[in-house]
Amino acid sequence: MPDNELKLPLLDQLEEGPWPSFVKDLKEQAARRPQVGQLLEQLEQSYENRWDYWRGTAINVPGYGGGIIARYSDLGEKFPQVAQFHTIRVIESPGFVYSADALRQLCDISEEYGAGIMQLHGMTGDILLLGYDNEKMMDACEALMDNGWDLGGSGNGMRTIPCCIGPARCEMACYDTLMLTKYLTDKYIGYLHRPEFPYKFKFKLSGCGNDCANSVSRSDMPVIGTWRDDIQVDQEAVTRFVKEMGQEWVIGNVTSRCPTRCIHLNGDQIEIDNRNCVRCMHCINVMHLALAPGKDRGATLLIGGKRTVRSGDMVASVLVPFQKLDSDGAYRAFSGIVERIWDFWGEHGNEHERVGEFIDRVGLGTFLDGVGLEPDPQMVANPRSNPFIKFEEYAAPRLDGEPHKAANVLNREPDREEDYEGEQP
Amino acid sequence: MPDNELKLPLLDQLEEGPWPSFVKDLKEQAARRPQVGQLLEQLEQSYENRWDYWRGTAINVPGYGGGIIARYSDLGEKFPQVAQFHTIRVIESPGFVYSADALRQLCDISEEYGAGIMQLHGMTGDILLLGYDNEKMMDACEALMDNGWDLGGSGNGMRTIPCCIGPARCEMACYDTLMLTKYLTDKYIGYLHRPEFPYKFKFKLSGCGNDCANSVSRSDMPVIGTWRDDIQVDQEAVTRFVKEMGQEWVIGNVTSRCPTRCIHLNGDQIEIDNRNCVRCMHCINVMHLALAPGKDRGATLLIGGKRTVRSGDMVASVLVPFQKLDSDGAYRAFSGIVERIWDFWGEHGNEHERVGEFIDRVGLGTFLDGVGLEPDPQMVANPRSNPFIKFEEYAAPRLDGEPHKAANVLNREPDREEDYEGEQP
Amino acid sequence: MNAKKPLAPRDNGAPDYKNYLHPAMERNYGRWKYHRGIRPGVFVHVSDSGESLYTVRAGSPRMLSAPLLRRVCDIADKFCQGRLRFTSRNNIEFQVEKEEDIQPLIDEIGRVLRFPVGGTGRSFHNIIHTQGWLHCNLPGTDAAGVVKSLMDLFYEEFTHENFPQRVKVSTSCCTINCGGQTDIAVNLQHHHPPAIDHVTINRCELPKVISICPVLAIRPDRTGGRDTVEVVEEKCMYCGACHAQCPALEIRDGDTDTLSIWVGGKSASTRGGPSFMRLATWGLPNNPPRWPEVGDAVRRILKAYQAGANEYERVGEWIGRIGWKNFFAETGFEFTKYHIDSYRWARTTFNTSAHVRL
Amino acid sequence: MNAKKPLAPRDNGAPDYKNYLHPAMERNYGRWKYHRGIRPGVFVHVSDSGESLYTVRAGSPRMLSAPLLRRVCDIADKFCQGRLRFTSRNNIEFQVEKEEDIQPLIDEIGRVLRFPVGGTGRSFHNIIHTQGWLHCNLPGTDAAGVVKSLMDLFYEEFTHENFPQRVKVSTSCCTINCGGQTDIAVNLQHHHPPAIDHVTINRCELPKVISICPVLAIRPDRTGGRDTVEVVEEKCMYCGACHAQCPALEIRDGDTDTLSIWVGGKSASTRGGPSFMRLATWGLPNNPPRWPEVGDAVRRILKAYQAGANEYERVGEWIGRIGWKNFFAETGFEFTKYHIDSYRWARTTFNTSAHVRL
Ligand code: SRM
Ligand code: SRM
Ligand code: SRM
Ligand code: SRM
Ligand code: SF4
Ligand code: SF4
Ligand code: SF4
Ligand code: SF4
Ligand code: SF4
Ligand code: SF4
Ligand code: SF4
Ligand code: SF4
Repeated sequence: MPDNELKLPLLDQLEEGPWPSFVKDLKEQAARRPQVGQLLEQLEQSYENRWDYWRGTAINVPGYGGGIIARYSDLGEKFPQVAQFHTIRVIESPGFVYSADALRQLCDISEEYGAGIMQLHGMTGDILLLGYDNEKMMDACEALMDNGWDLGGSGNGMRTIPCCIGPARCEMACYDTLMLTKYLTDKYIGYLHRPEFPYKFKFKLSGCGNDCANSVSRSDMPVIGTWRDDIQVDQEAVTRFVKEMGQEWVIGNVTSRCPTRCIHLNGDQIEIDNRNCVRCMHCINVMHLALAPGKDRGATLLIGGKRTVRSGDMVASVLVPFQKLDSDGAYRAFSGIVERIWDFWGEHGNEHERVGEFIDRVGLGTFLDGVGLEPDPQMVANPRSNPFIKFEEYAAPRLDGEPHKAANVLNREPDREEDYEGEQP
Repeated sequence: MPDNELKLPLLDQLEEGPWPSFVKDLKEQAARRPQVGQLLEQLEQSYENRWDYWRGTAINVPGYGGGIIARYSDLGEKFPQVAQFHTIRVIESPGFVYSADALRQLCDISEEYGAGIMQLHGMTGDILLLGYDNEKMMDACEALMDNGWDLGGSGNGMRTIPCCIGPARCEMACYDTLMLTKYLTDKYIGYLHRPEFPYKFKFKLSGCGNDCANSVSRSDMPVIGTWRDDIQVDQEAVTRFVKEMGQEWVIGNVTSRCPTRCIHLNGDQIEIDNRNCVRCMHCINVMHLALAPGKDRGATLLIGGKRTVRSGDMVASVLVPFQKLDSDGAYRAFSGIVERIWDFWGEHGNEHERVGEFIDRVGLGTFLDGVGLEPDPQMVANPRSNPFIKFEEYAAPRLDGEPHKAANVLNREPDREEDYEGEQP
Repeated sequence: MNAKKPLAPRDNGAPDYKNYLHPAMERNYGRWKYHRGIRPGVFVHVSDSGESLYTVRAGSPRMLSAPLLRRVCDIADKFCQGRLRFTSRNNIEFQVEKEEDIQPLIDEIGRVLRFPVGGTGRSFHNIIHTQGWLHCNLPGTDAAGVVKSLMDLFYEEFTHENFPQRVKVSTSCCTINCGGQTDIAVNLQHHHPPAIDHVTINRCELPKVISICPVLAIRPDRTGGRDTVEVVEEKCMYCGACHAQCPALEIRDGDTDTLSIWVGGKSASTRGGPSFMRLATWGLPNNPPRWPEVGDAVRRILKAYQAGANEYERVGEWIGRIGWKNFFAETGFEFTKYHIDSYRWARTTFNTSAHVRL
Repeated sequence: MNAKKPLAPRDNGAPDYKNYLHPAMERNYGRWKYHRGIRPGVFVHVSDSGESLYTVRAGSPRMLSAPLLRRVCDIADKFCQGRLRFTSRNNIEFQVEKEEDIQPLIDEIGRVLRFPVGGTGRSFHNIIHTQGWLHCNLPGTDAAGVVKSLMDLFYEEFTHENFPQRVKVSTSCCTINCGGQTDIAVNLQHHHPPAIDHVTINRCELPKVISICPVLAIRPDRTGGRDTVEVVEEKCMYCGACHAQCPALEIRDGDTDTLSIWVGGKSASTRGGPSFMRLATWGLPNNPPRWPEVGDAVRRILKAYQAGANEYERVGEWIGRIGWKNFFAETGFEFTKYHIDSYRWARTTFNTSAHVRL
């Protein structure tokens, strides 16, 4: 179906303007792959009616429990080429680094079996290959795997892990984000491919508090680089910087922006009360020629981030203030924590309950006990303001059954199942 | 019963030490009033057993629904003098100012009918007269009222109103706290004496943001003085102050402590971006010889403070950013708001639901509608972070019945009454 | 009730404070220009008119016998033109117009009342408190006794102004917390759910007590042929709301109740604004008549505050700056899982950032 | 399914990124010392070893056809030793070791791909987005189209660095919000409870859909002789969780759904730390293909931000300093009662102080 046969009055308007147009690109591709033309036609109809025409189902590659996002068109009769139009999620290369050849291979597979269109990358970090029907999807997966690629995550399992570029090209990196991404992905690939958690579980890895991987707000377990010795200061570079920018500018833009006011300009020298530094990165960001993270590096582990549905947005909170990540032993220690979390949440979490929601329900204190971590004041912005403490000498932690009904319960499944049973005719 | 007959080995220890001892004072009084001796003996037993021996009941003076805190002793047989030992709450003089004669009158009444002991003042602001039995209590009330005193609040009504010393002796006062206290008390004395709200309702009045009446955290409706023009600056006094304290001190202790950084020291002159000043009082407190609140004064009205039980502590939040309080008209406008709140909360509040808890249940937006106030960004620290908006074009606000079960519901009475009925044998 | 003369509502309202103002207050009402501290416990207010009013603040135990209050009145007559006032923290303020009257006044207060002069400015202010075993029906501890014990300990701190900023303390005797939201508070802590007295429980109160529980832990039940309630122990978080409603749900326990110390509360809208008190330490023995463990704990906080805070920093602001990690390190209190909030807004108390002090 | 060759789990895991690193990255891995912006879209990283690596960032629409991606690869072969990378915001980064290669590379990107170079530092960064009508089964609006429209509008802002600090924008197409927590976001807003399709609703899904509702608004019901559910409309707050679980609860409505703009989100732990996005304005028409009202609203925010923010202040930090009152005044958006939170932590969003700007 050649381009000029497509009637896309609304989408055509998205060809205009300086920003690269996906419509234009897809139209060109439509000349080669008829699915893409029908995709655009269906999209045109969505634009016209402000309505969506996709239905979802679970389709799995045998032996896998995720990685395919199946789509059937409600307009399958009208647009048979998109009656089945599935997406294959493919695990990205850590740090999103590629060789041109590797990407060309994806192009080939994508054109051989699918619509020859892809998204680099999905919000979680996967490479998304679009436009496969039930049959070709299998073949495409086969081809991908033969070439060393692997399916990404979906459903109630570990998800594909993205990371910032870290040590590969950033002077701020406090641990090797790429290596840890690969380590976690490979080690837990079974949890990714055969989902069996209460719900999805996302890691995101950032080399420092700048959080270029957006981990705190979009992952269940953010891993954020930090250091535990003193900020490295090159006082000569400080002097040069102060000379260039002026003292007032440095005070106004560096020291007075420190959240704990622990950094001071003394003439043309920087003084830092490192005991009170919260590793916020600001001074280092601004004066990166003169300041650098300390040398004893590792990461802060956080827990429980997610976005909006049901709970409202939740930002992850500190779980392990400092974790070394520079040796096999350190990796094992980290994995141990991860596995204890999965065990505990896996056993007691409700269906569809993200780990952050689980913590909301059972309480962070109970969670710490369950995963075997010591409470630390760094976990909280503030200790509690109410005296409603459930001392354990008496009552068991609120994990199953009854306690679901407590005031801080988010998901009240047991309640409602009772209701449901009770009111059946 | 003379002092030396009392056996109070534990309480005796509270006679020692430099701070004035209530035990010593009460022992002396015990020599004159036997109730006080038995009060101490019962207290000694409490100290010994870490146990309390009072039972409460509602006793009212005819025509009044509050003002008496009735106490019966569990040890009435052993200590018959305190078998009935009630407290009379008496409305304090606004600003806690008294003539010696007025207080002597209280002493007389208190000794004539009661134990001759009193507390100046209770946490809410009342004068507490202790130690009356059922009969003498009535006589005492009669005597009090004959002399112009009045009973204070208790139960589900308006409570006795305290205020800071305000214009009577404070240069910060932005409105007449004493006059408004008397106005509100007198105007609404019926609501105080004949409680008919869902629950108690407390005002506290402070002349400025220093909140010497502790209003935000301990009253349902704090009234806190403020101004809407510019801070008054006496630059000559500023110059003197800067000279005395030094520029660095002034920056470190005044300007850099401003929460919005809207005050600057320019040489030895103060500059304020009044548009961004939040009237926090800090700069004025420190430099009160040079700075003063503006001239166009009034108050910020807040709503919903209370302490711990059920809800956990709640600090009141802004309801009316600025309310003039300098004329009859302004007083009427303020009363209008108060009455609309009482009407709306009175109609829709659950029993035992403070107005802050009511707002938690129905939502502040619904509350504003109900009391006829316009939403204002000053009411919030931040607008909402979730898209879960109940647009009214469709559904009624959550006031009665069903909506009580919504997630942000605190008190779920209807639910539980159902349960209760359902499970009766 | 057998009252002889039933009272008709008289609705007198509030006393007319105008009659009770010190003459200098009356003359300069609304015209005060500035104030100045003279020495701990004494400050002067200066009016537009040039007049000065000196205030001497005397610490009071709040509970006063009539004879003692009469002695207070006598001093007011002698020095203060028959006027006096109380503060929102139960102190007594005597006011004079002449500077030379201050010392004789202070001497008389000491001699006649034995009340200390202080509690102003950067001192340890008088402690506000509640009824305790002296009069309330709900307390798990005493109030006046705890306060007396603490004020004895911090007497020097009351009569001097040696802190970075005012220190306000309160106590309460049950989890209702009639006491204030302050820099430091000593409050009661329960350790288990209420025990139910199935015999005295009152049928008519059942719906009320069931509906008051914020976590729906109370359910109707039948025991020994009577209507009563049961408490689901896993849900109950020992808040005591039911006990306040119905004495048959007894939450108190002389053997297991403890005291907790809370820090960092503030009502003033100064600087960052009001803040909640937060749990500093729990499990202190409820130890009359002197509660020495409570005194020790409060002293630890005061010492660390005095050593570490900047001028004008209230306790909570100081902790905000140094961080809770350092607060616990410097006071030596242990941070436990019970310090972590588990109630309705728990999540909003978590550290949702990578900010750590290492 | 009729797959010919069922796949055994192969569990390949993540690609070995080591094979894909640019040679200069490989050599200087972990040894980078500092970076410097060269011009918008171009920066250099300098290593301990003295080596430099120049990065040219090209804005990409994320969706790429195979032919287009092949052209990208050709450029990488020609200039970048066959290596390239993507950023966490879908940009493409081409890297060269010699400064003189930068301009020819940029020219080639413009000529062959027509991709703009920019999106670094204090620019309007590339917008991250979700599937929309192109592929998801849940969207109420499109994603790629909204983004294309906005990026056209703010093209200059992408290719220049004229803001006080980086500006990150995201869009999402349903209230699940797969999109990011960013400085500015364009998200979908429902205006009424779901409509229930009692015919297609699946018996086996009922317990699940009942249990997913966070406010217990869904109840079992029987209609027309079938098991189904009902939605208690007063309770429902239009969150769409049920729709994500079960398509028979249709929350979307082409006629009434609108778009909302959110501001002030931030993931970085810089300075005050991460923050949530907050509602700036709601009720913008869902207006394909160009959503002009959304563009206008975003521009208003950007203008006010550019005019009012200090250097290094992200959008949320700027608003934090000037206050929401001034934010609404300066953008001209109306503050409505719907801006006031009514969900679980509503109270913690109130202004619990006497701080007011008058
Ligand atoms: C007399 C009294 C008002 C009354 O009507 O009784 C009063 C009087 C003054 N207060 Fe206060 N405050 C009084 C209770 C309070 C309270 C309430 C309380 O203590 O429970 C607060 C709120 C405390 C809180 O935030 O929790 C209070 C917070 C302040 C502040 C703000 C302090 C801060 O930095 O947060 C100031 C300003 C200052 O310190 O410069 C202040 C300042 C003052 C000034 C200097 C105002 C003035 O210009 O006259 C007065 C002299 C006080 C002194 O002690 O040096 N007053 N002041 C109260 C004395 C109580 C006492 O006996 O100790
Ligand atoms: C006497 C007093 C403590 C004191 O020693 O000063 C007091 C004593 C009692 N309070 Fe209180 N409250 C007193 C001020 C407060 C305050 C502080 C304030 O008003 O500034 C609060 C916290 C602020 C607030 O209102 O939230 C307070 C919050 C409560 C509550 C919890 C209300 C709530 O919804 O959170 C109760 C329980 C109730 O109402 O059921 C309560 C109940 C009681 C009762 C009536 C106990 C009861 O239900 O039987 C106590 C009577 C004790 C007695 O034998 O006299 N009292 N109560 C204070 C009243 C004296 C006065 O009239 O001046
Ligand atoms: C390439 C990339 C990492 C990657 O693995 O892909 C990256 C790279 C750099 N980031 Fe970033 N950031 C990248 C996404 C992010 C994100 C995530 C996002 O955009 O969704 C964030 C968090 C945003 C947030 O808070 O919501 C992010 C927050 C920062 C910050 C903190 C900014 C702040 O003040 O809050 C800095 C430090 C700075 O600006 O000085 C930073 C600094 C940098 C530096 C200067 C680090 C360095 O020394 O190399 C890099 C050059 C960036 C530039 O644009 O000038 N990068 N950076 C990402 C580029 C995305 C893009 O194409 O636009
Ligand atoms: C493709 C993608 C959007 C995109 O265009 O990039 C996406 C698309 C969908 N998301 Fe998502 N999510 C995508 C990243 C996210 C993110 C962002 C992230 O991972 O950083 C989030 C927010 C972070 C989080 O996890 O909370 C996100 C939160 C959700 C949720 C809400 C989960 C929650 O508990 O809050 C759902 C609903 C669910 O799981 O039932 C969801 C569900 C979906 C589904 C599977 C809808 C459904 O249930 O059928 C969408 C499939 C669309 C399709 O046709 O491909 N998606 N989803 C992203 C995955 C691509 C990839 O694998 O790289
Ligand atoms: S998160 Fe830190 S280490 Fe990672 S790319 Fe960003 S600035 Fe570099
Ligand atoms: S990293 Fe942040 S907290 Fe630490 S000194 Fe620098 S600005 Fe201050
Ligand atoms: S609240 Fe303000 S006006 Fe009232 S006494 Fe305190 S400082 Fe003075
Ligand atoms: S009153 Fe507070 S907010 Fe206003 S200028 Fe002074 S310090 Fe700043
Ligand atoms: S705190 Fe509790 S025990 Fe103490 S007076 Fe108030 S209600 Fe009574
Ligand atoms: S103590 Fe509190 S939580 Fe426990 S049953 Fe009583 S009211 Fe409910
Ligand atoms: S935001 Fe909603 S509609 Fe958009 S991709 Fe995610 S799940 Fe689908
Ligand atoms: S839209 Fe949300 S609140 Fe409404 S019924 Fe569905 S899940 Fe419940």
